[in-house]
Amino acid sequence: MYSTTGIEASNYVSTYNTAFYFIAGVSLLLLFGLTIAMLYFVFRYNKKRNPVATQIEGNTILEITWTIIPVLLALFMFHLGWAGWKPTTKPPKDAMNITVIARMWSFLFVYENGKQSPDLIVPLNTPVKVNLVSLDVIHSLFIPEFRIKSDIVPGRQKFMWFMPEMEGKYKIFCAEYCGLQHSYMHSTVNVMSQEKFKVWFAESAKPIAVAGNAPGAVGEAIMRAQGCFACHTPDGTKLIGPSYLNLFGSQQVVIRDSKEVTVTVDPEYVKRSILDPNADITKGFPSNLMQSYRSTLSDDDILKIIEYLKTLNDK
Amino acid sequence: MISTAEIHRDDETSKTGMWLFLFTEMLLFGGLFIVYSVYRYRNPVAFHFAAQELSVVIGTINTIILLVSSATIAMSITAIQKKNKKLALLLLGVTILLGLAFLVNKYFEWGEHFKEHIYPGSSVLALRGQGDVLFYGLYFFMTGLHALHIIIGLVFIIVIATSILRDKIDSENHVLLENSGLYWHLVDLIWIFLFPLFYLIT
Amino acid sequence: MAENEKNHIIPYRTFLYVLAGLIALTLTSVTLTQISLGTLTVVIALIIAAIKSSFVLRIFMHLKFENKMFSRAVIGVIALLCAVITITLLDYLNR
Amino acid sequence: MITQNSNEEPSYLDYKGKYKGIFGWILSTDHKRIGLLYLFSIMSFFVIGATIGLLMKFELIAPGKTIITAQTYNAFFTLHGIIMIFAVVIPGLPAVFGNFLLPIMIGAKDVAFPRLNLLSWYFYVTGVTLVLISQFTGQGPPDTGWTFYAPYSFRTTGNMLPAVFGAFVLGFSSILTGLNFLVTIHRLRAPGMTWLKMPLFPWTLYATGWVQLLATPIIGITLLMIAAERVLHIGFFDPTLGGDPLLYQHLFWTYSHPAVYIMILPAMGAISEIIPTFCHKTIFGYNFIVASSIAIAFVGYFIWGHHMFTSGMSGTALYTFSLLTFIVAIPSAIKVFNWISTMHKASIDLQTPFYWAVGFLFVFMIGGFSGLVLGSLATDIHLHNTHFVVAHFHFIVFGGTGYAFFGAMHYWYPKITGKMYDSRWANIGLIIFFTGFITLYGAMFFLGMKGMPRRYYDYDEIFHTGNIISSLGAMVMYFGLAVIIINLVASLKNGRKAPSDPWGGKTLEWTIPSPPPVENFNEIPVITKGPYNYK
Ligand code: HEA
Ligand code: HEA
Ligand code: HEC
Ligand code: CUA
Ligand SMILES: [Cu+2]
Repeated sequence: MYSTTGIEASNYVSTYNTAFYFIAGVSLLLLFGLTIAMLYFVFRYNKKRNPVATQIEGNTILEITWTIIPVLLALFMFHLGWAGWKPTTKPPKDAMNITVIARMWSFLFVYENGKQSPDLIVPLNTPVKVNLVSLDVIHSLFIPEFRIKSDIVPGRQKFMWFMPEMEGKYKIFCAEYCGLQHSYMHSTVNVMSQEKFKVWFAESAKPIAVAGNAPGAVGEAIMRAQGCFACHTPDGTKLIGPSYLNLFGSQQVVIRDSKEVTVTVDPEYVKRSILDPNADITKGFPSNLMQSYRSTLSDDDILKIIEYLKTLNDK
Repeated sequence: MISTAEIHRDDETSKTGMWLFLFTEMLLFGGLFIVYSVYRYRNPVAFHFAAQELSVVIGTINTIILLVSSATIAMSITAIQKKNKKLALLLLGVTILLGLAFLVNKYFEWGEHFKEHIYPGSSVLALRGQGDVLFYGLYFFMTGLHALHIIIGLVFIIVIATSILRDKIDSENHVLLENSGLYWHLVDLIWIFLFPLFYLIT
Repeated sequence: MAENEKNHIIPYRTFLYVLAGLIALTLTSVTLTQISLGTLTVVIALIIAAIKSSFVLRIFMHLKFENKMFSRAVIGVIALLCAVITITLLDYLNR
Repeated sequence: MITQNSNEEPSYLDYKGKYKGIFGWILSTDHKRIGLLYLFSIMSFFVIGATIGLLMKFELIAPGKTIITAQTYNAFFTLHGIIMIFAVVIPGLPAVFGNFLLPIMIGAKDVAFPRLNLLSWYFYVTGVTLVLISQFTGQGPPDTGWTFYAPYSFRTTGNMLPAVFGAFVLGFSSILTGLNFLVTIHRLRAPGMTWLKMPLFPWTLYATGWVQLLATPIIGITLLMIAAERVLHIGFFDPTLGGDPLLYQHLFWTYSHPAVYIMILPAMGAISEIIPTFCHKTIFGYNFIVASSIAIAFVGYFIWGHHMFTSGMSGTALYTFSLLTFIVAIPSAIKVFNWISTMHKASIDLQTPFYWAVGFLFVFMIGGFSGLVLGSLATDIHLHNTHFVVAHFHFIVFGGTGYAFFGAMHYWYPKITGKMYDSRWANIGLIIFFTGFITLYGAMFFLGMKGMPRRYYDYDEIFHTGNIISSLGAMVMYFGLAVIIINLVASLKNGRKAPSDPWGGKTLEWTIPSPPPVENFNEIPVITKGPYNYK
């Protein structure tokens, strides 16, 4: 009746279920009981059946009873919720560390060995501690199947942790409204067996090795992983940022120190746009939206990106 | 208990309304005090040094100015009750002058900061670090809002003074004067807290 | 009813005494806070501010002579504000 | 004793004052006319907001783009939220029925400050106008959601300032109404009406008044800070300036949680009037209902943090907020039990307002119970910001306040207009509306449990079925409400004349003619008995 699959995909599912079933169960019971009582009174004591009402002012003993019983129920409900929440604050010492970098509108997961991935790939039955970093506004990392969610607040050190207990792929959503493409800010968590994970983890530090060798393919793969296409399109459609179509080599009017300047889009300019996006603001576009990629892109990556941009010119 | 506005003037009603309004003012500044306490707790060092830059002398003078003006407006009520219209007007005049003096002081104080390129959004301030940005942001916003209240209070008092001049307010009917007094005291009350928070606690 | 109470006349003298007291407290607070006393400074400054404001409330704002209801409401509002500040700080002090 | 007005007194509707035509309304300081001004403006905005709601449901009927772009969708739920919360349900019952009935129910000729009352209507209209202006000027409408969360609200290019300022002005209007009611209740009760002889609707307005007065300034100052931060770049909440975005959330919810009790308390008051009247029976546990209103208003002030369970507050704060959230459910429980007990051994006259009250009880319980699920930490971690929350608050805001509003509308309609409406159409409309309501919002509970986040323009295929059901429900409900509203409007012309006490009510408003005369009472009544005396 409820939940997607009923599986226990993480360590939080069972405590969540206990709290949920207790609260929902008591609630449904009370709801049915009270509704039936109400409908019975409406039927039994309507004007036709009971022409004269009996005046009753109240009954203190009853009042006390129906204060105390809900208090006890409510305290127990609170207790279940607290008990289920408590473990989320205490990650085991041996937990694996992953950092998520959230920005409008993509997640990027960075592993301890420098490996980066737009998907969260984790080994089965291993506690995972995710350090939460946001570069712009508040986002929220939400894995419904794991029953866990945590806001990613810019300027704050925070983490969340969980233990995946079932192999498979599950959805990740951004659950805090973060602007235009909020509903497209999603990803996948891929729980692998520990052996498979080891293999994946040891592969080349960059995830894009297998992109193929068409010109610009690697650049495109890098950009996909970094989430550039959330704001820029390769086909001329204007999204939040300027489209890449015929961008490279063109003339652009930009605003630099609140003065308009015309620049040519050469490698130097592209590099600056990526590493220091707020230095030159392309005219007609908002400032402060694109954040620097200094922490996640190397010079080499940027060369690959330029290679890709070049391929968009002859269309 | 019976009385309706049309039939009979009801001072108690009007005073109750004024007090309730003052409560909303208290909470308006209350919200800012919450922000202040949180940021002071998070940036103790920056707040410490930033507060030392404010002039205790000007702050003290302004505190005393407001206290005296509070006393004068309170005395003007006594004067009106004793049917001493001249004295009441004189005391209100003093209150207004003191209020203006407060604002003039504030003007010079702020001007001094502006000269040192300390104002919201200034790049010099931004360079000094986030604690300073927060301290001065709060300082300008809270004292600015307070100054706005001083201006409103002055307008209120001027209106009341003209009513006294035209004998609309006299020893029998002075609840409006009392209400303007209440408002002015509230402005004073808020300053009583702003002063130590910004100037004294370093 | 308040009709007769409202004409309670406070002598000028009272106000002058209170004013003198307030100024004295201000100066005390200035001198005390100029000496380095650590966290105690905050406490002292706030206690003095609280004493000053109770004078303003009770005498200048006539609470002492009004219907008790007013003083109770003022105390209630101040208590509420303090409670809200405390609860907000519950978060910040324990992070 | 109570005197019946003679027929010489013109009713407030026919009365010719200083001004003619429309000016006789928009310059009138008569609390009854002001009540109707509010009714008219609130209903207009409600229809705008509801139509936007329906358009959102059309968009959500299928994944991907259906009728509008993502930008429009984001602007829509922002406007929908702002209108519905600040311009419809917060003023809703107090400004319409409170204004109209509070002075009559406590035996006064008007509120304490009639001109201030009119002023607060002007503030209301100005505020909504500003919100609407924000839609058509600047660089596109605001798109932050009604919560204006920092730091997004500084980043967006949307036209935030007029909207924020509009909300600020609406807050002012709300404060003035609350202040006015508090003074009115303190000072203008009829002789003999002691506190515990006051009817329950005024009692809830009294509790609401305090919340309005003491909570609204906090949002006022918060919105001012947002404006200052956007315009003057004063650092308050923007992390790049050292501010803390969570502090914004604290301040926002310090107001906005008590605000949900501003919405529900008067609704509970209206239900407490309807139930005894149609049961022909005194209300069960009057004192406990009064006490629970005060308790809700008081405890409700300290539980704002339950909107921030996933934001990373300290454990101590989470513990306190969750515990207090469960405590605040108790007074609501007491009310529900007392209402149902009132029906025991009653003699129930099954009229439309009573059906609305029964409907209220049912959906309010569902909304309240889902609130308990959200108040519990473990479950809220999963359900926060999903459609489960959307379902919770539509059930309790629309289902609670909305049902009570329509119940009150049908209950006091004869008194306000002097006409009876057609009960058959009213009941048919209610049944259609109720069916649509349960389908529309019921489906959202399941979507939320599956994990569909809120404020999502587009969604995963797995959520499709639920959304189809929900959207179909919206259409049914829209139809039902149209029937209800058309029936009420049509009855203005066709309805038969209403007697002064069509339902056999015992509170003071039923002792004067329908519609009431300008001065309400020829002679101020002297009260000797409790409000629901059916002996
Ligand atoms: C009219 C408005 C209204 C009312 C009255 C309530 C009432 C309650 N609300 Fe709700 N709430 C909202 C409007 C309202 N809410 C809105 C608008 C939001 C979303 C804001 C946003 O994010 O946009 C929200 C969000 C919201 C959240 C945050 C969810 C999240 O974002 O993660 C929570 C969490 O605790 C919550 C809890 C409650 C509780 C416990 C009550 C309780 O007061 C309910 C009490 C009632 C009952 C419990 C039923 C009757 C009781 C019985 C029949 C007896 C049995 C009782 C027991 C056994 C205890 N609400
Ligand atoms: C009182 C409060 C209220 C009311 C009544 C409604 C009514 C409706 N709401 Fe609203 N809603 C909110 C308050 C309310 N909402 C809030 C606060 C939010 C959060 C915003 C945010 O996230 O910031 C929200 C968000 C919200 C969302 C979530 C958006 C998202 O997160 O993605 C959705 C989605 O479907 C929705 C739908 C609807 C619908 C379909 C209606 C409609 O069903 C309304 C139904 C009304 C009618 C059917 C009546 C219309 C009748 C007529 C027009 C009659 C015709 C008239 C004559 C002939 C005279 N609402
Ligand atoms: C949050 C949205 C967003 C994301 C994500 C984003 N950008 Fe941008 N980008 C913008 C905006 C807005 C502008 C225009 C304003 C400016 O120049 O800063 C821009 C400008 C640019 C420009 C300059 C274009 C011109 O016409 O002068 C380049 C090149 C660029 N981005 C590349 C990238 C790359 C490469 C990535 C990913 C690694 C990326 N962007 C990710 C929003 C984004
Ligand atoms: Cu990121 Cu929503
Ligand atoms: Cu809440």
